[in-house]
Amino acid sequence: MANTDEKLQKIANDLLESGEVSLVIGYTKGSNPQRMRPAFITKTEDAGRLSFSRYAVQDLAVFLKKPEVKKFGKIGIVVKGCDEKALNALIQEYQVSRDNIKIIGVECNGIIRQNLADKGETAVSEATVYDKCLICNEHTPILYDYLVESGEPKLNVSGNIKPYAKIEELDAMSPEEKNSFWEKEFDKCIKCYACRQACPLCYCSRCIVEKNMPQWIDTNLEETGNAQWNLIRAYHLSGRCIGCGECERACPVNIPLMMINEKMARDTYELFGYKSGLDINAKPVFGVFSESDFNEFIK
Amino acid sequence: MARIGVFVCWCGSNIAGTVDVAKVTEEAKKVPGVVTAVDYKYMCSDPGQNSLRNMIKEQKLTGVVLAACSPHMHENTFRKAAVKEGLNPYFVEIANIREQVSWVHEDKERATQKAVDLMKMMVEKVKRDRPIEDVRVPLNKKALVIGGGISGIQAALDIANGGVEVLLVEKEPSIGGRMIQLDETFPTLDCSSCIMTPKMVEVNQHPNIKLYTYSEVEDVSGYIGNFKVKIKKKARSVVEKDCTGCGDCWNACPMHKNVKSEFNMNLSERTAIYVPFPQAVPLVPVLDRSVCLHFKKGGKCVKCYEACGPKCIDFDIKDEIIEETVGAIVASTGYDLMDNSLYGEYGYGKYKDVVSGLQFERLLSASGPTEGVIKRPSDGTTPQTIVFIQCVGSRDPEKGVPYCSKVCCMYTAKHAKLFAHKVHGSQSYVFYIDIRATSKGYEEFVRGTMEQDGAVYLRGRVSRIYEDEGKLIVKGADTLSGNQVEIAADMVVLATGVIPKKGSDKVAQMLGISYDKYGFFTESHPKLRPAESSTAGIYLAGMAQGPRDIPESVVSGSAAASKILGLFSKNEYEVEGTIASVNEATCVACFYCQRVCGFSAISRKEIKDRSGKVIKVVASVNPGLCTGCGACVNACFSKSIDVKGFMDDQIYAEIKSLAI
Amino acid sequence: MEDKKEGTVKSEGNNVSDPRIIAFVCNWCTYSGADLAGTSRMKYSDNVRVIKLPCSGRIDPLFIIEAFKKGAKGVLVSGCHPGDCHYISGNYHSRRKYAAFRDLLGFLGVDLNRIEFSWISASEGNKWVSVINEFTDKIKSLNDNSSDIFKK
Amino acid sequence: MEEKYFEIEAENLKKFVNSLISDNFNVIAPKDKDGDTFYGKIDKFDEANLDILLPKMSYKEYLLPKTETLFEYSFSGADVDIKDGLASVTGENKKRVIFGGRPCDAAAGPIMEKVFNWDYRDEFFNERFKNLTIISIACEKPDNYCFCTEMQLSPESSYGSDILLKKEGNKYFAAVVSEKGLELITPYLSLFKETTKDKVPADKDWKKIFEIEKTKGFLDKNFEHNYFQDRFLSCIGCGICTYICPTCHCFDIQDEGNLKEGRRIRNWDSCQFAIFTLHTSGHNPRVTQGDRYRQRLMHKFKIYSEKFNKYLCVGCGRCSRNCPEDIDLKEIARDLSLL
Repeated sequence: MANTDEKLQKIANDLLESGEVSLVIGYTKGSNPQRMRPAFITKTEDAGRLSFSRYAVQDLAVFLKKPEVKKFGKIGIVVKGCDEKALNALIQEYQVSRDNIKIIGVECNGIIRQNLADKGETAVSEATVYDKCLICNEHTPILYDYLVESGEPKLNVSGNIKPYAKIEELDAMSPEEKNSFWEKEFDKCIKCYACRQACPLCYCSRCIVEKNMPQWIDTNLEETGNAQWNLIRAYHLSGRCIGCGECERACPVNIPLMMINEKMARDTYELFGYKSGLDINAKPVFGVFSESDFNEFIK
Repeated sequence: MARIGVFVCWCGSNIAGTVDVAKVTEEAKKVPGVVTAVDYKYMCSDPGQNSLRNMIKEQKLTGVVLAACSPHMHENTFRKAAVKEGLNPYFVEIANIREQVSWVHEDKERATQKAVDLMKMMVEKVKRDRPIEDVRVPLNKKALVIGGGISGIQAALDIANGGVEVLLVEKEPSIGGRMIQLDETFPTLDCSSCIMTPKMVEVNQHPNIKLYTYSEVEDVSGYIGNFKVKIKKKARSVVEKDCTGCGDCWNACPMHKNVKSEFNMNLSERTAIYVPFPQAVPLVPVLDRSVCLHFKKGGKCVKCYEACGPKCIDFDIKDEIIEETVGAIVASTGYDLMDNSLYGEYGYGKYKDVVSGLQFERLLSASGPTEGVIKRPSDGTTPQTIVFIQCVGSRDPEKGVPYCSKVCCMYTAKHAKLFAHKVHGSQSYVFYIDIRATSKGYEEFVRGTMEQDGAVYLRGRVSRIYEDEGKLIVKGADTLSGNQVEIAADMVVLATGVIPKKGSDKVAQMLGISYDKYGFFTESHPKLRPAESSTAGIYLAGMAQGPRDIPESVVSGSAAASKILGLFSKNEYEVEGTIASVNEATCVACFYCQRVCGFSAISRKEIKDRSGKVIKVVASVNPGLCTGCGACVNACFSKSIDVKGFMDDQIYAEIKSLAI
Repeated sequence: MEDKKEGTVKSEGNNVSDPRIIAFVCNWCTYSGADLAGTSRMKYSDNVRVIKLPCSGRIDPLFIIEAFKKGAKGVLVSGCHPGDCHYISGNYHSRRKYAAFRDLLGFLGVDLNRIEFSWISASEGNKWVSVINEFTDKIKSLNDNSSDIFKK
Repeated sequence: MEEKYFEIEAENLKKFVNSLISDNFNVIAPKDKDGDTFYGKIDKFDEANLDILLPKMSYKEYLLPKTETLFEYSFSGADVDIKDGLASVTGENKKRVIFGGRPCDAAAGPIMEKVFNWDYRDEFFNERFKNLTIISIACEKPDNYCFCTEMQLSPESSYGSDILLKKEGNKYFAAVVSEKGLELITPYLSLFKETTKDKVPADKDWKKIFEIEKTKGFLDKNFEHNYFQDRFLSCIGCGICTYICPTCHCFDIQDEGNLKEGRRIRNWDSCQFAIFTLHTSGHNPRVTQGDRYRQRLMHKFKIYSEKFNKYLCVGCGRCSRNCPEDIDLKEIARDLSLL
């Protein structure tokens, strides 16, 4: 751990010192011992604040959409494997230029769920990490300029805990049952848009809900407006979501957003053989078509 | 404030018989923004149009809705009428209450309700219409023709004769294409080169045609009126302007037995420096560097150079890139024959005397390898019995292509006929599936081959060909008699299927035009716009579009030319203004719009501050290329792009008007 | 909150026995096909209201959401057959999007019987008639008590 | 009114709450849901979770609903028929009791009440506020994110409550501080035993870690300080902090409807959204998230207090606990007080 931190600090220090980047986005210790928070390092003397641990929940790629952050030009960024997929998708969608970014990949062996960590959980285990960690194929990031090995023990996945198990449960339900499930969930929504803001791929400068001529998505915070918002958010992320889970983590009212995202990720893979965020040279799945695409639902 | 007029048409009893037009009119008056609503017996009649015009004038209408027949019928009629009163044509909307209401429903009350709904929907739409000006694109009045076969030549000549400059680019050393390889042409049996050569010469001498042979189009960008093209003039190694075409060089070339003549379909040889055929245009040889000893043996052989009087051989000439700007393009890249070796049972490639139709043409041709005397490629003897097999590859979805190659029936009949004429007492057999002889004089021509020239037509397929004692034994079925037949032939001619020219898919991609699964270029509309490609300013001609015969190819060349001359008859090209536009303030440059645009109409645009620093990149629509399909709007997450005439807020208002 | 919806917009007169059906169709194929049904004087259910777009590629999922919001019991999306698109590839792009969008709606509990997709060419007046009639019948056979995320 | 004091056994408190429910009150209490605790309607006392410090969200929505219909309209011909939305608020036949909330949440009501009755009296708010009776329970163990003491309140403050309960062993001391509170318990007085103030355990000596006046002092002088831009680079501009805040009260007014009918509603809004201050011209006076978070600080600790003499913050710490990027308001207020 200490070793990981030192390596991160050294890389950040070198990048800033050489002028290769003018900002390094990483993690630092948070408001309690079980929390990490983003750190924006612009001076070498601050590089020592960088750290990484099993509590580093945030997907820092989200900051690359902020105009204030873009102004820094060349940026170094600390990413876990899942977060790095967001970078790939952003590069695919022309939001980030590979040339402007130094990717400091960290090996990650699972992140403890924040609500558990807040209650004092310190052990990485199948039962304490996020579902995304259980299906993770990118403990080592796909693309990086620097790789920092993890000091954390490997995550043992026994298979006893089924990630996103609720998806199959829901799939088996009737439309009425599904509807009543989501009605309850969306009723909780307060339209704080934290799901959108926490998402590295929700980078529109004007979200569709903010467009009022016409106002496609109802503004109300009742079932109808909430459902439409959640539907359109999920639709816009379909085939794009890389599964970092930040939307769900951020949601203050605990709507299981990753169920929808993961379901759509599975479906796009099944229909079109595409997984998001794996290849910066791949064409996004909804930017292309095949003449032999799935046609069975059309009369 | 919107001042909308609603005009409800009776269409005699066509509408009024099923829809209560008075009710629709009354309902229209209640809609906010509607200042007048009237019904009339025939809105499209002159008095009807006049009432529309008067009302626009008197009531100072800002938009009109016609509840009438389908917009596909009279939208233009009413738009024109509105324009006469100074209204922008796009402020005319049609509620289709005939084709989609009165003619398809019977319950008068419900049909009336539907008509009212559709009328209200269009009122909501017209309220949100914006004036749309058609886009004008300046035209560079110069055309590019890709491919110098008969259709390309015809296009080039017609355009040039219309007074427009043409660049004709041909990949081969000479223009002439496939037609110049043919002997005589059906059904008139005039000699192909006799009718073709004058046209080729005319091309070469035409003051408005710039001919680039042994050249290829390397890159095309831009759009209608303004295509930037790069033409690669391959190194010919001969200075064209000095060459007299005397032939001293190719006569001096030591490489005279090793290289197969492409023009003669491999039935003869050519030299390394060569003209493909004696009537080549231009009559300037090409030095084939892939076989030339000078290039293969480090510059030792210079025999052609020594033989050349004007000293126009230059081994150092390099490929040259010529950049031109043209306003329109004709794609006439022609065809190839399918690979006969797919049909192993016919022995093509294995038995020398099994030849393709085009090879047989060369054997028939007076300028061919046998000087017009039919000789077997194997031993040079004159065949007495020839079996012709039709539909080799064509109409065979299993092994070949499902389509009909169209010309084979006719040229096979011609081959059999010419064979009978040239070899008296000979016998030909034709295996066929059907005979397709549908143009003028064609049926009579085939009949003649059968009846006067004694060709035996057998309806059926050949199952196998093998050699036995110098004869080709052809085994097949005659499905009409139900008998198995076996013919000992001296030669077999395969009527091989036609496929697009190799590399035409690359040409299509470069041009941004669409092509079908076989590689044939697709028309903008198969019936109504057969000369246009899917991309504005690019036209199609000849076999590149699909199998066709010479007259059809000529017609298509002329059609493309007339389209271009029509286009160039104005100084600007007008595009319907119903195109996409980008909200640059909210565009976030993800370029999904670019990905889904089928017309390459979206490009990157950099927005700079006063000091020239790029502060933002946004998508930008090229009005010359955009067709207004709206796929980009669908692809845009933030709806930062919209299509005029079908704006988001209009669709929204239409749906909203249907709320219940 | 325990006491819900003080004054949401209420719907009236819309029930599955007489359902409102909104069809979004492309200008070139399906709209012409529907016109052909008219010129051929074929008869079909009058529940449908057609909204014409240039291309099925322009038919945004937002339209479908909006149509349901505004009380449509069924929504039809129809365009040119694959390969026939007037704009070359608009229908291919929309097909891919709708395959996913449909899955999403289904997962969120929308009865997929309420959404129909079809390819109807300009010559298929008869197909237009049968698609509309069958779809209308299907909507009529649905359970009217089911609510979904669009409207309560 | 003069405060009154009662003792009530835990068993009787349960009876009291259950009686309220059966007597047709809507009782809102901390209630477990999805692994967290939110305020929600309880059907019996046992559904309430009185052990947790604070529910995840405040009960602001009972004063200012997420969406409130101001009026409904419908067209009949050229006429417009308008139905006032207030009728449905006044027409609520059930009174609400917030039970088991904390002093910080209770304090939010009277603080917010000021802005809704300043130049324009907002009858929607007032009607809801009037119908709300608040029974709070004093905190025994505030956590590290709590800073009510710094916000001039305390874990044992009765400000804003109608009744404040303090737990001691198996019983509660109830300080009834308003007529509304007294009115509520009067039918159930048999469950209560009246006592005097001196019997009630004295408030503890809660320590402050910073002086909010100094925070204000910094804000008074440093509108353009680098701190804001640097510190809030990590803010992603979600509205969580404002939406779960008991005192944030910004709203947005919108129309929803069609050609036949519709309604005007007001929805929660947040100063943390870029669109919040976006002008029609395209100009946005608050360009960066730093600008926007500064606005939140200014409004809470400077502007509101200058206008209404109350800070627009009760120190509940919800924004800190729930910030996805771990931005801690307490830490910031302290930092600013020291700058």
